[in-house]
Amino acid sequence: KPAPKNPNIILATTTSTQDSGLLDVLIPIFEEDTGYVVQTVAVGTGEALKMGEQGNADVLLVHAPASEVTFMDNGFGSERYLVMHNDFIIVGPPADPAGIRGAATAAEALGKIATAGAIFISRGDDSGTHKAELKLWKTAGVAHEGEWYQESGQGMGATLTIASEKGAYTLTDRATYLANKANYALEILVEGDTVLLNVYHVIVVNPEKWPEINLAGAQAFAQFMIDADTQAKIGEFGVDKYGQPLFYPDADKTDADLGLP
Amino acid sequence: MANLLEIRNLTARRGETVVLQADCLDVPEGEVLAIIGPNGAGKSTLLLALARLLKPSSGEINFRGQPMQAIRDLDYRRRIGLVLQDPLLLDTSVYENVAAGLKFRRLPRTEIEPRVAHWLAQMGVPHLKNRPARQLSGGEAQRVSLARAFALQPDLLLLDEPFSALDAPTRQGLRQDLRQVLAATALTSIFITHDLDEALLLGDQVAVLLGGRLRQVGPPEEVFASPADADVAAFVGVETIVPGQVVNSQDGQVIVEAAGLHLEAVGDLPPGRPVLFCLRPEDITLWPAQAAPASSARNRIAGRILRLAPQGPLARVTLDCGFPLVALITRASAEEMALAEGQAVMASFKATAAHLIPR
Amino acid sequence: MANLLEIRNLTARRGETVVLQADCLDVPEGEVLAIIGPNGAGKSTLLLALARLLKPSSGEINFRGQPMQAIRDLDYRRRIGLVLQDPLLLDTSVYENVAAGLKFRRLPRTEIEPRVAHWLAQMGVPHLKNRPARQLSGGEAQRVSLARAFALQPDLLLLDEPFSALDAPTRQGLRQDLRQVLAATALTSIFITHDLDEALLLGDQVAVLLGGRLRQVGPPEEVFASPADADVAAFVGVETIVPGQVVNSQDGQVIVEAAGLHLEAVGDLPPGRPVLFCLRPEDITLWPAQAAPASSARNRIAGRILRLAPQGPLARVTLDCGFPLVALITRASAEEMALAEGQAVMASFKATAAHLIPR
Amino acid sequence: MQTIWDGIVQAIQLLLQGNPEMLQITLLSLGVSGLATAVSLLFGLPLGTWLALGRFPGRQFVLSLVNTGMALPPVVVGLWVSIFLWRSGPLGDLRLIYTPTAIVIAQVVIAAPVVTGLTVSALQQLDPRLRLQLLGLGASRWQMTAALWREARLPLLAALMAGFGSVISEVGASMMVGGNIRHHTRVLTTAIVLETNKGNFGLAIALGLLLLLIAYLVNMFLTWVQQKNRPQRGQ
Amino acid sequence: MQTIWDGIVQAIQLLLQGNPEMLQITLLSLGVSGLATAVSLLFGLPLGTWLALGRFPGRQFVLSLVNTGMALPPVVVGLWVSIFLWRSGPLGDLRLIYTPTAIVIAQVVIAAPVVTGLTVSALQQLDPRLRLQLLGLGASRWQMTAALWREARLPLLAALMAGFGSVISEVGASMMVGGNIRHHTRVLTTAIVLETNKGNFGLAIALGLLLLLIAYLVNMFLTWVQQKNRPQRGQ
Ligand SMILES: Nc1ncnc2c1ncn2[C@@H]1O[C@H](COP(=O)(O)OP(=O)(O)OP(=O)(O)O)[C@@H](O)[C@H]1O
Ligand SMILES: Nc1ncnc2c1ncn2[C@@H]1O[C@H](COP(=O)(O)OP(=O)(O)OP(=O)(O)O)[C@@H](O)[C@H]1O
Ligand SMILES: [Mg+2]
Ligand SMILES: [Mg+2]
Repeated sequence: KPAPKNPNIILATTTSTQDSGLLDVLIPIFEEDTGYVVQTVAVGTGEALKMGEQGNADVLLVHAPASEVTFMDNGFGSERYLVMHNDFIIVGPPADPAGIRGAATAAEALGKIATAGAIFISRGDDSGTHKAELKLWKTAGVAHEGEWYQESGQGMGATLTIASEKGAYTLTDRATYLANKANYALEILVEGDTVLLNVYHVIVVNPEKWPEINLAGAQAFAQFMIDADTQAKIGEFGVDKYGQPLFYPDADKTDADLGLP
Repeated sequence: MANLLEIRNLTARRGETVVLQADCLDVPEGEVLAIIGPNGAGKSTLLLALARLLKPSSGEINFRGQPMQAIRDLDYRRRIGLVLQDPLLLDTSVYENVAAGLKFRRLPRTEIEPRVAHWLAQMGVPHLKNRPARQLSGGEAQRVSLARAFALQPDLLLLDEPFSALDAPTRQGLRQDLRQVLAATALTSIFITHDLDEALLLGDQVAVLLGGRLRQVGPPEEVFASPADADVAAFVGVETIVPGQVVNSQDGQVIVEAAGLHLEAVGDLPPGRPVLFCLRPEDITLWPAQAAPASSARNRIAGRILRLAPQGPLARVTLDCGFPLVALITRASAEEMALAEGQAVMASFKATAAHLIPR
Repeated sequence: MANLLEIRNLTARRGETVVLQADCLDVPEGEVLAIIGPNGAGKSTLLLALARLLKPSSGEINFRGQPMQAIRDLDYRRRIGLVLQDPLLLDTSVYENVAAGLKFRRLPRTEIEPRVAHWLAQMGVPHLKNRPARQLSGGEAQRVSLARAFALQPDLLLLDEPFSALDAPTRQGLRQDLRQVLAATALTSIFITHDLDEALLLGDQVAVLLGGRLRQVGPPEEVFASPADADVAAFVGVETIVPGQVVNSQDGQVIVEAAGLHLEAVGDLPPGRPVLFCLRPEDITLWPAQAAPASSARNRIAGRILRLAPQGPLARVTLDCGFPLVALITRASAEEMALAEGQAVMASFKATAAHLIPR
Repeated sequence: MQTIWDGIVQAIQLLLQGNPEMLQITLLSLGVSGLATAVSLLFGLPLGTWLALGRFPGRQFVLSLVNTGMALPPVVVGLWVSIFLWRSGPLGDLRLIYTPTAIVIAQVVIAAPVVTGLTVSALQQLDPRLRLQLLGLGASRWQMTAALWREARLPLLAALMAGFGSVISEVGASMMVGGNIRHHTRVLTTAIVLETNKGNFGLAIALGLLLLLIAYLVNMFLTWVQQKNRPQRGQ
Repeated sequence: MQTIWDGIVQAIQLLLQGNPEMLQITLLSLGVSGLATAVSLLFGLPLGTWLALGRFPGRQFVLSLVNTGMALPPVVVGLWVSIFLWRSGPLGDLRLIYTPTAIVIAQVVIAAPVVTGLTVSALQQLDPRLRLQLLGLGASRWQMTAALWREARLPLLAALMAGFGSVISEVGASMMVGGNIRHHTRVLTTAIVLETNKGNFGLAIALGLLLLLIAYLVNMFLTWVQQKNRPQRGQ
């Protein structure tokens, strides 16, 4: 097949997709199929969206639905597709000093942590995970302030390491946790609540704002991500290593199916 | 001959202080100017100013009739050869050091090599050619620094105490060689020295700097024999300075009364004029008290030996003649006369040896 | 008096080369040893070894009878005062420089201040006290460096060409002062100089280093008058060296035949022995051809003036007497005798002035 | 460009308002990096002096190690220090990880080679005869060393500045061993990274300017000391 | 400790296997940092020389700016350079962001002040009379400068090493302006951060060791040059 006229695509994504290794599997296939070359820049969700606003990326793969909606409303993106989700879990020290193991909802668990004053490490970096966490506190209706509530301001991997070292609780996406489970003295204490879903969308940056962007490439990548074959691969990724998938393909679903507005 | 350098009303500062003031100094083409003066007198400062490495705060320097400013800095500096007071060698081989200035001038290698070899040999250090310059003895370093300047074959050589670290025979040899080189080529040179003999031997002119001021310039005999004032006199080694008064003056012959004696000198100062009567110790001959030969143009004073001190091949004899009078004679003749402290002797000197400084 | 330093079979290297070999050298307590020798002879190397700043490659140095190794390094170095060939001043004020060694010894401020002031005054630079040391002229720096060593009032002074950058009157003054200081205190000192007069004037002993070897040690008169070999002779300024043969020897009086003349000297070499007959120019007196006074202990040679050259207050006269004979006389007496090239004169010298080196 | 302008405006606002959190972060940065520089000097100055003046087998090898140490990547240092300080690590019991002390330790590892290497070159540049002269004046080893430091104060101050510069501006190690924990181990550089990740470029630039201002003030002081003592010789 | 051991084993494996991706990353690191150091030298050496030898009003101010520049945090540099190179930025049309060129630019901004500042102190340490002597031998300004550089080659090489060290080990700017794009702008330090974030501490340590090995080889070479030319005076 002929190589595209403008083969370079800049993909801005969150560190979680890169750190989990998913992109290392998918991107070579995409490049093989289409002849595009994807330049992946893995940054925080906030910065990734900013890159979209500034026209420094052609396509985004991010997981902060509320901010994404604003992004689209402001006309920075031209297309947005639901790609996949994984879920958040609350992890903590095996001893579980706040006694949250088996709590029915995330809100209840957070309430107990706050009451016990057990250390909770927040990412505090405006990332998708951080935003999800803030929403949970709001739902739980407890104040997240005090010595026990600490902000790491770092990525998920580093935050997990800190939580592990401090014997603290934290909210994490399952993928990052599973990928390095062996390194952490942390166990999954709360999971399964629907509010804990972590949904990824792919967004094509609006060429009307930034005519320089590689629209064809961006669209090709977006289409690739929601392609049935790709979706199947997403569903299989990690099963061999962890016995369970790290991401669940969602291209055939709608936002509403996942509890998003 | 035309003047290579003319200096007019030059003043120069170091830091905030004016440390040099030279009203008028001419250096004729092909001549040698020796600069003498005590430590801190401003000699090195003058040399730096002449090398255009220190901007004078006022005054003019003309080079071959042109004001210095009219000549491009580099053009001027390519015509001089400079040896600073310390041999500031580059951290490389001796060869490279001597070749440095020639390389700056982009001479071809074929010309550089023989010149370097020649001047290293001339300075008596051909064997040091490949030595790192930082591994030389003090004197060796000074020789290399001299070779470096001479190898440039400049129009004007500026040397700051060029022989201070050399051993006595080498120094003597180099002095002679320098004299020949300078005489053979039309090389003009200015050198600073603390060795008055050297100034006398090499200098066509001698300039005396004292306390930052140029006090006297002239042929060495004149400067040494007729210092312009008491300070210069003391500096150039006039050790006997007696205050007196002219009592008679005619036909260029002056009689001065000093310490109760009538002494004869050459000059035309009017009677009544107070003067300093100056004598250099080496102009005085001593005789056994009775045996001094008669001679028309000679002053003759009886005295008694106060002190007798050896000074190299010489003996320094201090007499009491109503005033202290210092004579320098060879040790051989001191022994011949069997001089001893307390002994009475006769001192004689020519009228022309005496020098009068009006007070 | 006991020896302060005893040196035995010392050798020292610089880099890979042995540059110093001294078999035996004693420095008696309270005496002054002058070291002379040409550039690169190893003088500074010897001084460094004596200051324990350069490890000898073999041999022994004893200090007050103790082998050097038995004394703690710092203890030893606190007893000496060292002036290197270049005045290596610290980048601070003159005061701080002179005070440095005293501060190292933790003397109280009240003692340091007067000492610094005293020695700065002694060196004639009290006004420089608060100057940054990097802003001194060459001679000023040397004076400060001298003050710095003297202020330590050490047991042993080691001075490397201490007066080389000083102006003539200061140098002369300091020499005299040094003589007095050294005589007054029991200060032992070793100094290197290129000025043979200085060695003669200040040294109780003179050591001659040539090409890295200690060639001769002895009282200055002895070294200058009776050099151990031709090299030393040439270096110490014996300018007339005539090969000859002893023809007669009795009662300590030797007659040498040289260039067809019979010359008298003092010694006890056997007849038939080939010798070098050596004369120093300053030991020779010149007389008008007819007028030389008779004297028993005197050699007398007729000659003709080949060259007449001024040398400071002196005149260097080269005679042809069948061999070249060099005489140094005062310019005053040269003029008195109206010497001129080609003129016939009579040269005389005492038998004791001649020195024989067996060949 | 708008971002830069925003940053400058925000920087001025930050400075004028005296936001207490900013103040705390700034003071922590200064304190941690200042302490780290001081400790590096404590190690680096003697070690560098020994390497510059000593003669012993292996000297050159140690010297090349030190020079390599100048290229120690802060992230690598952060990682190593972390491994040692983690609970599972050999020094885990000290509970130092994610404390300011941990940052100081990592920064010392970063700055010490810089200070050491530059000390070596500063001292080697001195006239070697100066050492002889000092010993000849009766200086003990220690007094001689002090005097040499004084002589080389210019390049030694440059070494100090380079050392301070390398740590105040470093982020990888501070992030890793300090954890960038708000109110606790967040320093200016980690705060800058955080704001950048958040996409708050304006604030990031403001913090960057603040950091530079501090570095400028510190260096202006050191430069002033340095140039005040500049040798004056040769006019 | 197990991690460290793993890292060492992995490092040896990496070196022996000659993994082509590692090779590419290593060569890119060397190339980018080498080029950045060279360009910094090109700016820093003349500027430093001018600051050291010149006399002009404002000299001290410029000097303190340069010294502050030594403390430029790589992340701040990365941010500024990004802002300029972004498509929305003034130089956006050059399309340099996320290219190796962008990394070189940022690293030059980081290394140039280091090289400049250390050049200044290297040259100020020379005997000022040497300049006079060189001019007196007929050296043009340029020849004099070249000779002074030769005299100060020791501390100048130290400056070079410090400059190289500051960029080969730097991560903040490379990450930000290069984007750590695989096969394209991923250099050793950004790869280390990536592996650390992934939790592959062993591999991160292995890469760190590889980086240090490279830095060591480069510095061993420079140290060898430096010490070969060490002045020998005073035994
Ligand atoms: N650092 C060094 N490395 C190698 N050789 C040296 C070193 N310093 C001096 N030399 C050599 O050692 C010899 C003796 O040097 P030394 O400095 O002792 O001579 P000196 O008698 O003091 O000469 P000068 O009168 O010139 O000062 C000389 O040949 C010199 O070249
Ligand atoms: N860099 C400087 N800054 C300030 N003053 C200086 C500087 N260099 C020299 N001076 C002062 O200027 C005066 C003249 O110095 P200069 O070096 O010309 O003396 P000199 O005649 O060469 O003396 P010497 O015989 O000691 O070499 C001295 O008083 C000296 O202290
Ligand atoms: Mg001078
Ligand atoms: Mg010497």
